[in-house]
Amino acid sequence: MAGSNHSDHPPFNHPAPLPLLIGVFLALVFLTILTLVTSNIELAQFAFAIAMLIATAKAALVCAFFMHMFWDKGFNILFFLSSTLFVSLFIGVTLLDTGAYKESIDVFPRAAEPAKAAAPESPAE
Amino acid sequence: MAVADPDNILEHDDHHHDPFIAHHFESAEQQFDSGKLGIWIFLVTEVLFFSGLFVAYTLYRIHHPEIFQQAHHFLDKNLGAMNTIVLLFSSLTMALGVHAAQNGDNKKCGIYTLITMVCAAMFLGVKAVEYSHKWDLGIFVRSTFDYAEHHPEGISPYLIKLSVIPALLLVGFIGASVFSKMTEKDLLAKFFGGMAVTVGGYFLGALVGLGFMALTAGGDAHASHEVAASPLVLQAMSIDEDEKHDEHSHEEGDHDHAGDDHAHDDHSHDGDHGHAAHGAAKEPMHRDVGTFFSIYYCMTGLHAIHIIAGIIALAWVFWRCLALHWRPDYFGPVDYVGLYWHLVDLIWIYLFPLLYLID
Amino acid sequence: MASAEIRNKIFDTPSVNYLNHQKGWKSWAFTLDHKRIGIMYLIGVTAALLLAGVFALVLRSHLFSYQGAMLSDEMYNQMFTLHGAIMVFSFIIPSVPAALGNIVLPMMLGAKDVAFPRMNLASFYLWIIGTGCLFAAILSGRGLDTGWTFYTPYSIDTSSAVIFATFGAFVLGFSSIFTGLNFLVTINTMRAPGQTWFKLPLFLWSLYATSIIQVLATPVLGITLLLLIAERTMHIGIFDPTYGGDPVLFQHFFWFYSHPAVYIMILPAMGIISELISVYSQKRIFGYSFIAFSSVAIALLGFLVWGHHMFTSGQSPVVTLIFSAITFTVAIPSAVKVFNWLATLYKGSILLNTPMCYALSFIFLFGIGGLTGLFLGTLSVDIHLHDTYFVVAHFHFVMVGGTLTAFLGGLFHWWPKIFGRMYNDLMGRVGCFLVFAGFNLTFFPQFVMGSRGMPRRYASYDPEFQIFHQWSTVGAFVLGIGIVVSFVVLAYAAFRGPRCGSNPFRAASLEWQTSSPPDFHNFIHKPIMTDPYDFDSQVYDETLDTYIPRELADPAKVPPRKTPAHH
Amino acid sequence: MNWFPPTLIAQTNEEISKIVSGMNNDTSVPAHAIERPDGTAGWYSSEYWFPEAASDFAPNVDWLYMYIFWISLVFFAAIVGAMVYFCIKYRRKDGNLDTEPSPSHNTNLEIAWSVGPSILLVVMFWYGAEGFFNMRIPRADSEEIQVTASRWNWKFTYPDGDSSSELHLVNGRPTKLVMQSTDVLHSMYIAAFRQKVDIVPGRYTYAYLTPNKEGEFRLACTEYCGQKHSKMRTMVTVHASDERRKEDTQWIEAEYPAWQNGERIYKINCSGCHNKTAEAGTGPGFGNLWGKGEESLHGGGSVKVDEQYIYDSIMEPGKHIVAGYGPVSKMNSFKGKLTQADVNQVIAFLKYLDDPESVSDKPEGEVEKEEDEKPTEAEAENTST
Repeated sequence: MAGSNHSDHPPFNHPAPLPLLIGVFLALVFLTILTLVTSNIELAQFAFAIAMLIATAKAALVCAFFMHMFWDKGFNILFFLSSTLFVSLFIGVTLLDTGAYKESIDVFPRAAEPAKAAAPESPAE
Repeated sequence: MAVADPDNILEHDDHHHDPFIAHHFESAEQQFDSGKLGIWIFLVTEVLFFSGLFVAYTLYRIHHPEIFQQAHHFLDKNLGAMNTIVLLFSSLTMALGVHAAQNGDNKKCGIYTLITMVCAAMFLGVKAVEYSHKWDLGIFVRSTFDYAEHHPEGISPYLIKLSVIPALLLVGFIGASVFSKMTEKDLLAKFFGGMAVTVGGYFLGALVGLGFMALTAGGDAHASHEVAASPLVLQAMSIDEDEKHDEHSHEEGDHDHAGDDHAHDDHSHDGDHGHAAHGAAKEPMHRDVGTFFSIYYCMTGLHAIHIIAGIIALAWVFWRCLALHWRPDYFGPVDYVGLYWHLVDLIWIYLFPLLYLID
Repeated sequence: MASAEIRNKIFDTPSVNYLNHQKGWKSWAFTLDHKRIGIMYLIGVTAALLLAGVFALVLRSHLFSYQGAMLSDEMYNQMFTLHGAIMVFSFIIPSVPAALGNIVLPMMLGAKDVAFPRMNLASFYLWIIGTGCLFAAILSGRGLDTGWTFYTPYSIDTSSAVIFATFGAFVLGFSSIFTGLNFLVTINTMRAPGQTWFKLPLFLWSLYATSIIQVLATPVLGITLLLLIAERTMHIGIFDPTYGGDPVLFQHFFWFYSHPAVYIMILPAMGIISELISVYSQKRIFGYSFIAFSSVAIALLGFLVWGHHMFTSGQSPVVTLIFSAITFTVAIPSAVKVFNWLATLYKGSILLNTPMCYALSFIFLFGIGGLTGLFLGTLSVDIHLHDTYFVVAHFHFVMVGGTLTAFLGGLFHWWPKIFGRMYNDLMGRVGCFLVFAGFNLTFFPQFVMGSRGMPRRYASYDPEFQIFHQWSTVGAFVLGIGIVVSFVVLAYAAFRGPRCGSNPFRAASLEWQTSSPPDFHNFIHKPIMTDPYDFDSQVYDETLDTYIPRELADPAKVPPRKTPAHH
Repeated sequence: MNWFPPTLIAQTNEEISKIVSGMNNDTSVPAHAIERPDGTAGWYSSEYWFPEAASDFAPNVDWLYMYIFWISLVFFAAIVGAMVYFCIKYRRKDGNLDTEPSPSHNTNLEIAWSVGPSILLVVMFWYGAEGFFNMRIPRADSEEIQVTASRWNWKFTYPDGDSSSELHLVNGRPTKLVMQSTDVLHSMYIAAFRQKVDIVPGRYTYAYLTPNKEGEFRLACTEYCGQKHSKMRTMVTVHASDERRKEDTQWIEAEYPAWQNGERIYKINCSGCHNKTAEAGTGPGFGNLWGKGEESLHGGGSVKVDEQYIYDSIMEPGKHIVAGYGPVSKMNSFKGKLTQADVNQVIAFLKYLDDPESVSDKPEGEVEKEEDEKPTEAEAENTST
């Protein structure tokens, strides 16, 4: 169907093949169930890595096919993916720093907190 | 090199004959490319907008793994997985909708858009059930976190409060649809009918969520904190807690500088036993468990706001489907809204394992 | 080729132009024309500048005496906060991109408008709403006393109108994102045929780099301010130490945006200077690609140095070291730009009119601002200078001496294009001199004070600093008069100035290839793609009394080329 | 101007090494490399730009500052000089727009002026980082002083448990300041020591310093902390020796009358918000408080000003809120921070403010001693009879 009237389409129109879209969806459901199953197995320190790996695989599928990145202009892809670079920079440096002074927070004796009832009010707003 | 001749004098008045190509673009392709780049850049800003919350999440998870361990027992991962699949399905229908629009098939596009909206509303319905259940248990943000072990009966008053606006919208849309039908505005009638169905999706989601919880809880106990309440886990928690406390006081000793009596006093008065009031049998939760829920509410709340914004954008697309606007050379807005919708899905793909699957 | 008739049609001052083709306030309020939106922005940011400038004068008058001359401590704190917040969020960030850039950018590309005109208008109204919220903070009677940085936990604790103001800054952030997004797309997809990336005027390169920062950094400000509002209303425990939060984390969040934001402020200014220097010395810009890439380099490096605002904050030493090292690398692309500007002047035909005077002032003042940055990037010296008047002087040299001078220079440069009328050059230069002299008098003593240990944000101070403060106060008034003179000259020119031709300065970028003021659609003739720094491509036309492209000129009168067309 | 930082010279110069390492307690006259000659220094020397240097790393900072200063000055002079020269030489004459041909790019030149200055920058970075780590590295045998910053007071607690509102240090003794804040961000800045560290609520931060000059220096808060930020200043006194410090300060409480001890507590804890006069600050003034008899309260009613009222107001600030200050008390409770004895001393101070004649001027210790002695006399009498 997509192929049949493709010739009528302007050059910027790239409909994705339907079976591919449905296949991608099934793969996504499979991965969701997989991540749920693996989370029930004791995998100790790998659990987080595996969950993130599966999430990234799912994200890649969504990006590539649902979001048509597979057919998109290189510049758009580059720009979008560069955002992850900045996010990791943000997370990485902040983590590096807070990790270094975490101890000085942990040893600090924390004062009593204000009563719970008073807390939800905004201060003098 | 262009040469000046009378032909090169641009006559602007005759220029825009096509209502779907803005006057300042040379061609449909230029317009489409601009929109596409624009929406990708917008998605970049969205990613960075969420990044702040991911930073907060990562920091608190790495620095305080114990509070995340304790906290995640309150989240039902099966319900979360179900919601994930609902959202993935909505992404599929969105992609199909874009496909239909690219072929100029407005009717199919409309149907797919409608399904997408219904799924989005369902997602919100399930989320409302999850939220209200937590609020019943006193699970709020950090400062008001006041978890009390009890088994709320019946439908949560919070859920009813949350459902007031959808209920009003439902009634309003049905009324508007019927009124439009009577005044023979068929397009409007269809549009409002579609919106009513969408809002119906919210209630469907809420029902599914409630049913799901009742099923998995297997009777009286609530799944979400049954795990937390099992003796084994509690024991583990208490060990955690004691260890932390010991280590804490030990370090305190090292850093307890002579002359700093006040600091010392503070510590012995206010230990980590903020929740001791809940009974000795139940070892207190870490006082910072509320921080996890602060982050949880910020992340899922912001995501929910994006879903609501998505529904509004989709409603606009739906309206234009009914007005038969899409053509093979003009389907950009469907594509752009679709990309936004996939991003909302993408963020949930990460939120789900980060919040629900902690072990 | 082109007949005199066609030339007149293209270049002569049209009776119908974008300023008068529609009338009535609605034709302005709902316009989608980038030039009109730019003018509304211009009026808006100028109002913000003058208001925040009045705050500055009040502050300076207060500091005339070491005990504080006229304000209570509380008033002083509110005054410096609002001065900072309005200057930063409502004036400097939108000044060059949203006001000047909006008017000039599409014309430089030979386009009819920006890619998303509705979003452009929305950006302006968001600016109005955001600035309105900042004003609401003043009018609510509680003011705002957190400093423009909103540091926690003070911003959680204070009773002033923090939520109003943070919401305002949040909205202004979105206004800024919309402008940036629009510019990125416009430059990417709407360049004139034949206008390759390396035929873009350098102003557009700098706006492009600025826009990248705007879309990447501003969302982080958005989420930071939302979290701050959540923290203040609900105490979510992320930044609030009472609930186990970390105030230093807030600083990381804030500066992840606000350091790149410093480059949002200065990069477009550098772009203007590149244009002015080459046009008024009629010399091809030296090292085009180095200037272009240095803009992008500054934009990207700008994301790696935010921690240098936190050297004393309790940040870990290792991170401090890394940030200090990267901070020095930003100095290099900035220095490259300055050297290239100087090299452009070499063997030029330098016209010392008002815009050029501003451009030269920029090099002088930005030179001081940039070089004093070295003191602050050096760790051990910064420990001493941090949060003193040295820092105050440093960033004013960059933001006022840099951005404001470039903004004024840019206004004088493009004013004839925008309104089709010429300003009084002598008065313009008088204004420039007052700005330059007043500025130096205001901020130079602050370097001395800061080095001697005068802390910033102090409502009263030790008597030994009084003499420096008094010089500074006198200077501030001179600076204020200079700015007012400049705006009066411009405003008078806009309404009463003598008519001028389409290209009075013999500039070669595309915006000069249309009448002054331009047609509603910018060009009634497809502009002829020339190199923006090939001034020989423009020749003088006596009948029009202006410069027009060689290709359109009367072939009988075209002088031979002196330089090869493609260099 | 020295071409090398003082520490580098110090490695070859035993005498200066002693002084810079800060261990030379006997030196009565601090003799570090740069001496400030009574404000007569010209703008070209660091004495013009800096307050006097009184810590071991101050000379390094000053040296590095001047190093950057001279480099910047040379570059700035070159840039402005070239600019002015070009503007005069190549100014537009008779409206002639023609320019002499000259190259519009030169990659070698670009690389030269990118890489050349970078080398100077590396030097700045290197010495800056070195100096920074000197400021951050704990010195052996440091005396630990606790610093508690609160709006808008400083409290310094010494190893023997005494505390004061000014900082008293010993010349040449390495000191570690362990700092905490009770409310918002503050920053401790001692210009003469070139040391500045933020004080962050919810954690400890540390500052290290070794004073090497006797005298009085200014200490200021440099992180904006609210209304009276600019009043949050105090003095640092560097004493010749530990003994001298004891003699000069005489902090032992018993040697003062109760009201003076109360004044000291007031200075550390209350003066940020409560004035000594009747004038209202952030909180009510203390000037006429005791003599008032009654205080009218927020929301109507009044309370008798007596010992119980003062105690309640300190320990439970929300209990009685004075009219004009409601509805929520902004004051923090001093429960656990002040003892009953401390409160009594504050009450004595309040009484003194109201009427200096009404309170005893005898040092507390003596009063107690008299009381102690009386029974002994009586006992003596008993035994004698």
